[in-house]
Amino acid sequence: MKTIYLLVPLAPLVGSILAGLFANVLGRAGAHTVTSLGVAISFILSVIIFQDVQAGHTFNGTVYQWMESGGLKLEVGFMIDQLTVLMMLVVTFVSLMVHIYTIGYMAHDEDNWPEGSKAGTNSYQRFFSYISLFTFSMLMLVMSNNFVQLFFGWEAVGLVSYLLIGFWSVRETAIYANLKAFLVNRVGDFGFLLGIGLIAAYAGSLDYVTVFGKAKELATMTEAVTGWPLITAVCICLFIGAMGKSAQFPLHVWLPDSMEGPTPISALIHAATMVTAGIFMVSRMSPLFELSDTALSLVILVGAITTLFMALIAIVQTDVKRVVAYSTLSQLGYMTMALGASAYSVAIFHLMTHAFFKAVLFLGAGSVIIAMHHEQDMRKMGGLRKYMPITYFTMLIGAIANAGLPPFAGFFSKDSIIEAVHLANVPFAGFAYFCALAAVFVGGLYSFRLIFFTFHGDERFRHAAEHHGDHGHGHDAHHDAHDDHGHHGPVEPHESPKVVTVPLILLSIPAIASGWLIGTVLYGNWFGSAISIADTHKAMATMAHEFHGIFGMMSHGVMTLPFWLAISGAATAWYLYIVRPDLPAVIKQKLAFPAMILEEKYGLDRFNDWFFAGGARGVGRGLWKAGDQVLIDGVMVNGSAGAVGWFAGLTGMIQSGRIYRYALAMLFGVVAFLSLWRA
Amino acid sequence: MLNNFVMPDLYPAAPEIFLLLMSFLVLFVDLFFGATHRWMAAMLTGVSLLGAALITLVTSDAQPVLTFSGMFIDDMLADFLKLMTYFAVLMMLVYSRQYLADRGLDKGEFYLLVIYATMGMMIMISAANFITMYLGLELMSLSLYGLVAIDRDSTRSTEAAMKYFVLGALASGLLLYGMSMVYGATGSLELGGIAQALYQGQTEKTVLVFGLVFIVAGVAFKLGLVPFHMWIPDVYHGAPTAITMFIGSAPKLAAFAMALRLLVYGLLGLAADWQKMLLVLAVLSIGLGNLAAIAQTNLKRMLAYSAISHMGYMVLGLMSGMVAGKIDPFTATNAYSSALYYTVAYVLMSLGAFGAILLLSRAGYEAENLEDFKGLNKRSPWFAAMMLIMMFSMAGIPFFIGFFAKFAVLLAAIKAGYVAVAVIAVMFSLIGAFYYLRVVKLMYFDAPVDSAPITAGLDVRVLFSLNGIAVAGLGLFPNEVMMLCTTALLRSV
Amino acid sequence: MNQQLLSLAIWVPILGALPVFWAGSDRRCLVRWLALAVAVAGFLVTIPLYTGFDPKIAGMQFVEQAPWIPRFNVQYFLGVDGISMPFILLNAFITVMVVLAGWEVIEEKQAQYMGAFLVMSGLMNGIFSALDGVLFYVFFEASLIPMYIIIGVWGGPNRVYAAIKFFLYTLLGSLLMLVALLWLFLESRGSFNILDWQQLQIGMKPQILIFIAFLVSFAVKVPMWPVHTWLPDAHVEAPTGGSVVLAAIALKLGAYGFVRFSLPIVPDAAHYMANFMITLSLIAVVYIGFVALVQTDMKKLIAYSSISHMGFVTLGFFIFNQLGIEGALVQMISHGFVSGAMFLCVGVMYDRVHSRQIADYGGVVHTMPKFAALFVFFAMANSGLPATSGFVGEFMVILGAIKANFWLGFLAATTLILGAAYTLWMIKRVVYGPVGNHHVAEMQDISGREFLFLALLALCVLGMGLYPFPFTEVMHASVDNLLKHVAVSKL
Amino acid sequence: MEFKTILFYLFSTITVLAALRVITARNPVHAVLFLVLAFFNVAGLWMLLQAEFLSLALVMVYVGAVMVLFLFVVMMLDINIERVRAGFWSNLPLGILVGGLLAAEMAVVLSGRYFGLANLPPQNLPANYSNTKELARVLFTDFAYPFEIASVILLVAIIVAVMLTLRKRKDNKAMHSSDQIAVKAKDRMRLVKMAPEVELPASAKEGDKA
Amino acid sequence: MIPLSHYLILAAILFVISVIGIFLNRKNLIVLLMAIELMLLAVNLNFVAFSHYLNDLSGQLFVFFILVVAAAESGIGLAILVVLFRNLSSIDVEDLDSLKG
Repeated sequence: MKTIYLLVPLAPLVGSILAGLFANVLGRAGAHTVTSLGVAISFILSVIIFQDVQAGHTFNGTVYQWMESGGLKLEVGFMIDQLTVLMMLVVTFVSLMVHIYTIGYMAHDEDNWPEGSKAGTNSYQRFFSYISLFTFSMLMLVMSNNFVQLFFGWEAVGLVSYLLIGFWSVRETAIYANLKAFLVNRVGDFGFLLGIGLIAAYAGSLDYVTVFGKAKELATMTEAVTGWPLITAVCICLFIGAMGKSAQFPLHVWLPDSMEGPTPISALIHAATMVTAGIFMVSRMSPLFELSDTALSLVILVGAITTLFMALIAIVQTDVKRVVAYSTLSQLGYMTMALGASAYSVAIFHLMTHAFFKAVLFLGAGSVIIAMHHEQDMRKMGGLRKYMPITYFTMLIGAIANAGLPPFAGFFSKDSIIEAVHLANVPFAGFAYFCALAAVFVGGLYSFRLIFFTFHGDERFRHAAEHHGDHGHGHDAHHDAHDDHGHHGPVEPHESPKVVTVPLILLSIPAIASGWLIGTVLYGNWFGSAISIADTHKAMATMAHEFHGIFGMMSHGVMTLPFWLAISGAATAWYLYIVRPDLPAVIKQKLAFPAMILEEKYGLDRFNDWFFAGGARGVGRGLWKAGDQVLIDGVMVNGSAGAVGWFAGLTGMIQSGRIYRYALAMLFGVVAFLSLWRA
Repeated sequence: MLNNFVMPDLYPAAPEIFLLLMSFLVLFVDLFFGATHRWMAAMLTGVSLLGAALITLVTSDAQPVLTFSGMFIDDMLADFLKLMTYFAVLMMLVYSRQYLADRGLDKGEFYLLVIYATMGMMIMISAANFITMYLGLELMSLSLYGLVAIDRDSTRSTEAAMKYFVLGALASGLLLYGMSMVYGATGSLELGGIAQALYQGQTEKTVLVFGLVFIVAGVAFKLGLVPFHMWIPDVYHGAPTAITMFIGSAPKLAAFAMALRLLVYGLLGLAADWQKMLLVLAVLSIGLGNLAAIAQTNLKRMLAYSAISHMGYMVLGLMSGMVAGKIDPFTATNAYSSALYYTVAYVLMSLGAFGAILLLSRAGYEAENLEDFKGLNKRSPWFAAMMLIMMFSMAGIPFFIGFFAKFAVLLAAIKAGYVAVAVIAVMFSLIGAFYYLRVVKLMYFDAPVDSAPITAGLDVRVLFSLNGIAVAGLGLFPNEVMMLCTTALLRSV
Repeated sequence: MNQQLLSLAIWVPILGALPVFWAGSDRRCLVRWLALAVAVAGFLVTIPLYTGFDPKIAGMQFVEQAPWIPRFNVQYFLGVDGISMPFILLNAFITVMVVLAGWEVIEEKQAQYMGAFLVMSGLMNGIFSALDGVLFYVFFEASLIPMYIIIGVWGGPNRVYAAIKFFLYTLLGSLLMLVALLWLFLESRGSFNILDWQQLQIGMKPQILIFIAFLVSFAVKVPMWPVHTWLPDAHVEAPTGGSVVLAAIALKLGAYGFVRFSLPIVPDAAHYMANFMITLSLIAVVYIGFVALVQTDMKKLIAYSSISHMGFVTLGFFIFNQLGIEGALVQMISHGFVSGAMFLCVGVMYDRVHSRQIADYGGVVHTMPKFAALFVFFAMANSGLPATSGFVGEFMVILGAIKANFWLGFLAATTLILGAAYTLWMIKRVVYGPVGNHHVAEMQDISGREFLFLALLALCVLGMGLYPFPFTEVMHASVDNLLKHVAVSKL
Repeated sequence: MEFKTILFYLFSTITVLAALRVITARNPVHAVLFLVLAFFNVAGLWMLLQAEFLSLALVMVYVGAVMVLFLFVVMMLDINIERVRAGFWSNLPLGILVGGLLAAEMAVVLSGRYFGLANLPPQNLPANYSNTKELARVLFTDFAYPFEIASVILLVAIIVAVMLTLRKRKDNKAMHSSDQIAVKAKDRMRLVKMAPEVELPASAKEGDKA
Repeated sequence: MIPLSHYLILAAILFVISVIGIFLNRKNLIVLLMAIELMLLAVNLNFVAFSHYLNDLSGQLFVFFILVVAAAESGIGLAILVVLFRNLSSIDVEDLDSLKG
């Protein structure tokens, strides 16, 4: 079985290496074949492992010893349990779908590169290499049995995300976004690493099992220097890492920008898998988090803020991918809230359902974008329903799931979260509950706004055609490529090819149905020992008590507030974008200030650019000019050299060339000696 | 009246006698063959030096021998220093042959004066009496005054000679005054007698220290220590380069011998006083020498200041013989041998550095400005490398002999408890490194201004190369020379 | 044979340089192949050092001892332990890279260029293996000479200033060290044996003075803040190979000095001064990190990044735990690969466009995709990405620092952000984006030779990141031993 | 005060005054003559110290030879006397300061009791004591070595003086032995090889014109 | 009876005068040479006096040799002076400043 475990991450890695290094040899078909094959193998093996785990065979073992120092044994190893295997399934499945989808999506990628760019020649193969590498990294992350490997996967997915966001590296916006993504993630990693460091320092190990075994002991300790309760410090540090990766407020700023990357990776990385790494990590660390209410309340607070406020921004976005992106943020907020409420399994459950429906939404959006020839502005779409029915229906499924309406997957997970938050007894749980409810309404609103805006109403793209060249997505740089493609005049949208639609369909099945597993996943003690919950945190227990099957839940659900809030959100969207399309503009005019705040994303980007980016450069420039150049080099180094030179010049004056001066100097010497020795 | 007269033992003084006789031969040869067979005088001078070396080696005795009524001493130190002196003078002769010929300076007088100056040094080295010390010093100095002025139509040379002469005379006046005081206080002119008198302690300390100040001044003048250094830059600069090379090499050995004989063999009882005086002189020399050298654009002048600082370092060793008010023979020997080693090392480096000027000079052109070394690496990588070795050696960078010289004296100084002085000394050697580096910079980093091929003869080329290799090789294997220096000192009086 | 391995490591390159010099710069082909042969031979003789190394022994191995200057009891005393051995291999390896890097681009005086590097390589091996104070010092200082020449002759427009600054700055430090060495010689009653010195009982005041003397010497070399300003100048002006050797090896000499001298010989002073050292190290990490952010010259940026990374090394040494010290050592090796590779990358671009200004580039990926891939890879390693060697050392030091004091770890970990910020900012401006100008548009992708050395380095970086165990394994015993020395007071 | 003491003070006063005049005299000739005066007085003092030989040698060697040499040179060189004294007064304070310091320090040491009469009474030599004979006896035995050196020094002085100042006059008819020996045949006659004159062909000349 | 110190002080005065002469005189090199002679005279006076009072002949012998050397020295000094005058047409001390710095 160990070989199989090993094969799961290695298969995509091999695919990635082959596609990356032998791009010319393999060609396009070869590249997508090997990578897809690799991921497919992973997926199949994951299913096998899943069954094995179902049979109760969990695993925790070492592959090789990475390093040892100061009594700290650091290893590369796997921990296979329910949590892991669920993640593996999600990752490999979505990844496989994305691989297939990409074959269609990237088919004409050479158009996105300037003429003569050598980077563009093998971009197709490279893209496949990257996403396979990502799959490998993500699998390493989830399968890890220790913090170092976790951190490795953590950073590796960050790297791939960086590479993929900036994939179209001619676009200034893309390379800005990828740098931003990496740096913001690094801020999170900063905390994460500190957390790992604290664990290593106090637990003396970075192995999950050992550390969790010592969790009780750690809970009694305080950090020696700062005096903080240790476990709280550790959990907060780790959670900062999760905030970065899972894009929680205020480290969420990178995610919307990351939409500069090709859509498949938005689906794979920035919706389904990577961004959920934080959620996974906190769940994995549940034995630690459970010991610190302070940390949990921070988690729930951050989650709550993210959920509501990001959802609000989604209302005003006009870029189809950005709407989905903000929706992702909001959904991630839900998951985080669930973590804060100690409902880890719910968070993971939502993670899973969200992976499917958000992948559907993103891939659907991508499909639309292809149809609109890389037009992402919803204001220039509308009425696409009849042109691309498959996309429409799958996206509709995604949107309903996203809004949390039964019986779609999102309903079960989201409703459970709201319930868990409601039941949670950590501080800020009340605030979180309010945010969760408010976000349900907003979620309904933006989800259906997206659908209505895009697929219903006027065919606005026909008016927008004249302005085709104006929107910037790097198209300016290669008009020629466009001309060849012959897309002048009104765009005639058409349904995407099968490689695109098949994954959509395949993904929309779990987007509908995966919620029905709720009974098994949440309340059947399915996770076993993978997740531990303290006795004081009773939310899950209460919910399990009240759970009476999915139909019971649905029938109960339609009578509760969240359902009606979601419905009213959807209704509002219908009213505003179908019945009275003129209203949004009026509302925007009336509520100019709040709208501006939302459009400015609360000014966070501006603030970050000014304070952190600008501030750091200002500090750097100050230190460099004033510290290095003036003080150290100018005064200390060149100053002392100058002083020496000045003295050297002075000696020249002594050596005047006059004999009597010379004689005088000698006599001075004699007289001085005589005086000194008191002769 | 003369029945108690015993013919002095001439055997230990055989090298001096041989050289004197040879000088007459040179005199005659020059008279009869001077105009056409210039090489004969040169050859004879070389032969006489080699002969003297041979005789020195043959007559070398493990035990110190006194002769001429105790005025002449022949010990291993004397033999060693004399051999080094012949060696330095011979190198100088080879280096300067072409230079002098190009400028019409290779007259017979040159060789004669070189021989007499060498003889003066030998006398100083072997002096065991104030009188012989003084006479040796004057013999050397007078010959050198003449040599500096040898290019008598050059204003610069004659000016240098005049300065050298006046200041030298003043210095010997001071030295004599000091000697007279010591004589008055101890009643003896013999170094041994003086030491004896000091040891017995029946002497007046005040008068002795009074005299000591003057003697130290005289010695400091010869070594070129601040503030008795003023002649050095002007004389080095003004004298023809070949003569500068001469002044800058062998006389340092004689001056070292003079310092050692006078201060250690004669006035060891006053060590507590003269050590402090030397300390002041050393620090001033190291400081001023290194500082002033930075401002120079003339290589000879720069080397002059560098000589001042080097002698300062050497004196660090000389002054470190006494530790905590006591003289331990072992420690003292170590300290003096470090100074001796420094002197020998310096002579070797100094010859090389001036040799580089001679190498690049040609008829009607003196390569004495720093600018003249620009781009030497492009003109001749080999010679540039040799000069690089000289410069880094002078700067005290390993693996060259200059490093171990500094190493030895610093060790002695630290052992004597002068840690702060050692720190000051190394800090100034940092400043010193700057100007040596500048020469390397000119040779390697700059484009040549003068692309003329190097016209120096084969002898100069070979000698310069050997000199460079020696500076590097003795840096790799410094032990033998160090041991020689120590042995020489151990086997002396 | 086994007994002369270290001598071989030292003298094969140095003596091998002689025929290279002799071949002269006119016979370029001969010079190159000769230099390569010598460099490879120099590398091959070091391999048995690793294969024959017994990681269980804490003491010195491959010891060679012979009198050198009996007059002062100076010995030709060589030996390596787990701390120094990896650096000899690193050095020999980097030398091969440097020779390859200078293959075609050095047009003037190639024989001297190659020869200088070979000499340099031998001297640096000497530093790492010397167990006699004087021998160490001699190698330490002598290595300045070839570097001075390299910077000065083949350097950029401001090379003279940089070369002299480099030389004097480093000389300043080493001269004080000389005084300390001599003092120790006397204190130990006539021994220059470093191992003897480690047993010496020394009072607190002299310990502190000795520590300061060593500190000045090694701090300049590392370089630590605030004596770091020579490094950016030297790096910017030096030719590619010079920068590589400087960053990859020369900087390690100072850090190595700390573990070989300061810590074991004057442990009490080291403890006494630890806070001071840590402060300086953290200033280096944070301050320099900020300064690197605003650099417009690639080499300067990497130079500052080197200072910042070396701050980790000194930090690791002075937190006195095994993680810290081993982490610092690993960081040194890794930095050898990464910074060397970074400078080689800049060199590759410089050879084509003759500019090091970030603003003169842009969109290099479009013209040199292979190169861009490697460059990005090294940049990632430079910003400490896991699975690259850059991560391992930083990670260990941060863990060690947190173990010592949380705030130290906190400040040290800021490099995660700053390091990524300055490195990737440069990558963004240089590699990505539209093609910046016609110079970039005309750039040719890397040749086979360039690919060879960059790929080799990339393999090293990756290998060390994925499997650092062999590197730390050899260190354990020696570091343990070192820590024992440090723990025992000598008062 | 006995006669010797009077003589001592007389001689010393004149010596000091003469010495002062040496360095202050406007005319170098006067300075030389004052120096001669000082030498004479010191010779007298040496007589008092029973160093008769040296006393006479001083007069003969110095006054008779060296000072005459000085006079020759002074008169030979055309010296602008007006300029000689310029700057003298401005330098005087510094000179007096350093000189005074030196003198004061010397006086403190030398007037100490160590050199007083009690410690070192003057020697009374026997009547038949001959200073010259005694000097001669040691000079040619014990001091033979320095004596020889002294002779070499004089030789060097001759060589240097000749080397520096001997200039061959253009109308000097004296033969130089080394020149005679060095003569070679080719110095006397030179065979000059010249290219034959060749008439240019006419066509070439016309070609030039064209 | 004249004590030794009288002679010594006289010599000291002569010595100081000669020293002052050397650096006070800034115009005439010949006076400089004469000052040096004066200085040697002072030293000689010292030696003779010591020799007399110590009843030791070697002092007088030293004087003898100093006289010889002084004669040789003045010869050489004057020779250099003459050569210098030829080159410089001046024996002004202040004119001897082409070498400095």
